[in-house]
Amino acid sequence: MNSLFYALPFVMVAVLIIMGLYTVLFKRNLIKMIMGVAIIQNGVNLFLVSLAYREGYVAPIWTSAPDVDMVLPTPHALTLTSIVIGVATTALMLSFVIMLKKHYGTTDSHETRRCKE
Amino acid sequence: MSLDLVNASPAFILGIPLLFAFLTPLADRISKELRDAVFMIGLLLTVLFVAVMSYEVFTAEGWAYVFGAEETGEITRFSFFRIMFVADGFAALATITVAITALGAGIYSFAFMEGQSGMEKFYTLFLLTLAGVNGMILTADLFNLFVWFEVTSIASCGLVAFINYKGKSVEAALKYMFISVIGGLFLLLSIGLLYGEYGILNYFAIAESVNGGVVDRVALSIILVVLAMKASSVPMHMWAPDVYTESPGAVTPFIAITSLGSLFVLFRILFVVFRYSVSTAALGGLLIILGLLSMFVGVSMALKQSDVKRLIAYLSVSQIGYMLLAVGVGFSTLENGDYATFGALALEGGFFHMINDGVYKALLFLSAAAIVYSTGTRNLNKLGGLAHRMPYTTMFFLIGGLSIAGIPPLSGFSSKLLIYKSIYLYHPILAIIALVVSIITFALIGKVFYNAFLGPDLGLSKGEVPTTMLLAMGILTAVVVVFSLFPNYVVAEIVVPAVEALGVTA
Amino acid sequence: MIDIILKDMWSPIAFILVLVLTALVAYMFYSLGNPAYKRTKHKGEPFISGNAPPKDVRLIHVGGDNVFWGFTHALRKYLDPLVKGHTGILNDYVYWMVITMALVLIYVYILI
Amino acid sequence: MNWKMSRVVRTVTDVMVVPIIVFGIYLIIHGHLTPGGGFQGGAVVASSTALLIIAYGSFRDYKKDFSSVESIGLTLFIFLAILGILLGATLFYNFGAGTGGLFGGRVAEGINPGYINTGGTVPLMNIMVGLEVTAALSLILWMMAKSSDSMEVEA
Repeated sequence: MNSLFYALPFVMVAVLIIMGLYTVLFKRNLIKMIMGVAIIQNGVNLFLVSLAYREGYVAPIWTSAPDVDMVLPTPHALTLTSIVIGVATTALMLSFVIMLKKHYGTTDSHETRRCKE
Repeated sequence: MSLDLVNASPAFILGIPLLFAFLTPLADRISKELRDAVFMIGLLLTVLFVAVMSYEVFTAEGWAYVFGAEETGEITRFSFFRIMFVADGFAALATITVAITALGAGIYSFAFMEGQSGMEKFYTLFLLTLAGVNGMILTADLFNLFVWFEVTSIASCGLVAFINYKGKSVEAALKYMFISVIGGLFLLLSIGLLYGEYGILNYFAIAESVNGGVVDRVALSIILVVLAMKASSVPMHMWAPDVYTESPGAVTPFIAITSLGSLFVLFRILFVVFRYSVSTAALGGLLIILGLLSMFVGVSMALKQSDVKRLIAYLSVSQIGYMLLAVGVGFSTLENGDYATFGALALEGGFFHMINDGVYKALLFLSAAAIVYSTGTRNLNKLGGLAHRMPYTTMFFLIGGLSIAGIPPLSGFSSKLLIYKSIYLYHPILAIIALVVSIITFALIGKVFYNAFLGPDLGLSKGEVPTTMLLAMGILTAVVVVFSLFPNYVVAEIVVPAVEALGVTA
Repeated sequence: MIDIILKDMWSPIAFILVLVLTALVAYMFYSLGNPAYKRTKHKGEPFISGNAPPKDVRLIHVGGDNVFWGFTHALRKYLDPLVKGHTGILNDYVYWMVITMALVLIYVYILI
Repeated sequence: MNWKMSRVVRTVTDVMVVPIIVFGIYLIIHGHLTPGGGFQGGAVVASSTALLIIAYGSFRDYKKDFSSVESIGLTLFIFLAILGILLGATLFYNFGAGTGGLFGGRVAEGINPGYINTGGTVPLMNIMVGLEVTAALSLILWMMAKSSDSMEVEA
């Protein structure tokens, strides 16, 4: 029971990544595909945060901390950086879609394919 | 505590482009000339520090540079938890390739991009891409690899979509961005897997404890596929022709060099981290399969193209195949006695081909961009007779083209000869396939040359391109000629240290 | 003496020397020819079954897709599905990456 | 940008913008002591820009100022990093820690209530990143609002 409880976040990670991949592979609207990328990203971030969890440990903040062991903050740093990069990439992709909508008049991935073959 | 510029050169190779990237918008507020000057100083300083680092590596020995440490050059157990850069023969080879191409593309872009608005952002993105590729190559830390991977993706997508009043550029940039971001997320996932198992991110520290279990295999597969995707290996190559065709002509070689940079990173990770825990013969076989696919599909698709930049883009996909093939052969012989007979030769051929390919591909893309600049069309059905008006561009294209086709005495032949000989000893059929692909490449280069440059003057061209563009192409041509005339020096001085740096001295 | 031979196989300097020597020999033969030979009127013009060449220069230049037409036409059964596979749809780009990842995963799991 | 929200939204925006900015600055300044830092604080400050754009619709063209602030923040950040080399150590060396200058206080050992005058170059870099992120995110929001607005006019 206990081990199942700790496996739950990882199950959620798999669910999120598969949901995101499904969206990216089978949805034709570019905005929805970007939402799929965001879902994958949240899955990966959840994975990193779940890796760092240790039972009974506290966050590594020294300010008025209780006198118990602290977790190593590397995965948290990874997650924060990943979130920051995610903001930049999502903003850039959305800008591209706005410009594409202006040029082509559509956000359907099957219509926006003038570069091919 | 003393200032040691030579020791700090890896940090400068990263820091100088970053600093000047953010200085150019400020300089633009003062004057346009100052902006151009700041960009050029940043580029030249980066090239200078690449030269300093490479000279030190080739004459003395490589070193690890630890960020934030109080004393330079001291490696303790604690250093593996800090950000670490490695300056060794392999890093020197890769950064030299990047630096030569960046110099060519940078000088070229002055005249090519003249009249575009928002040029300060162009220079910022250019220098950021340079910093990103250098960071990817130099770092010895998986997480830094992810960060620089994303920096490179974002900045180079900005460059692709820079001429954003063309819908196709935006489309290509969106596709490139999309696939890079998904690749980056999978990369992060595999980094998380490795961190969860070993609790550390440094290549060398992981390599000490990696055991080849299930988690390692999953992480290895994901890293391999993502970096091969970024290197435009078939069947994940489809973004490459779109991006190479639709990006502004001046930066196309630079975007091609980011994929070459990913290939360098892939080889470093395979050789440094996973070498001791996997069956190298099987993993080398995988690289060989990817390489053969890339070579063949790339050159086949190039047969059907009538767009000059798209044709060269598919040829560049097929050249990536040669490197994967050669390094795959070298990698697969690491565990048995064949390494001494032909494995090392295959690695030398592969690495030599990488530096050659970076330079002559840049030359080809820049001469294709010169055609576009002068005539306004990329369509081979309309082009013809450009040699009458553009003699220098014709010569530069011919040298680059003969080199990519592997015609003696040009540099492409020297590296392909090493590859042919080594893969023939591995399996003769591979050498035959490589030769056939090379012959078709030559035929295609002949097609482009005949279509665009030969024939009667159709009056399409406005005349020869400006002097700075000729200068950029001239620099790259000079490098190709030097590599062609003295391949033995290049192999002995630049390539062999790279092969030895990956820890495979036999 | 500096070693200019790459891996006992190949020396571009020697190759260029031989090339220059061959060119000299060829020039020697060329200069043995009859100096009284005059250029005829039609020399250098395209020969189209004896018809007069077209006035428009565009019609003289064979270019674009017409070069290697026979070769690509003969290979059409191989090339056409390949070209059709490059759909340009963004979903397919991701699809190929995921498929390759799955195949590589299987390969690595079984063989390594 | 030519929309305008109702009076209620505009009044609440006027009231809320100041606390949001103050909280963002708090996050930036305390980045080396508590969770937060340059990016998070900057994002909070930039959310006030988002609020203003949504509520008022019109916004003066601050594009050049935003991008200048962004460049200045990043340039100083990298300069602080490179200063580590020029002072004889390595890139990103924390030369300000424990020197007694600005943010140069000595960090107390073990659990402590947190002293703001510590951290060396870390708080300085946080401030630079905060400047950059505020300007950059505001710029992105402004550009997106502007372009989506012009698209509606075209359609």
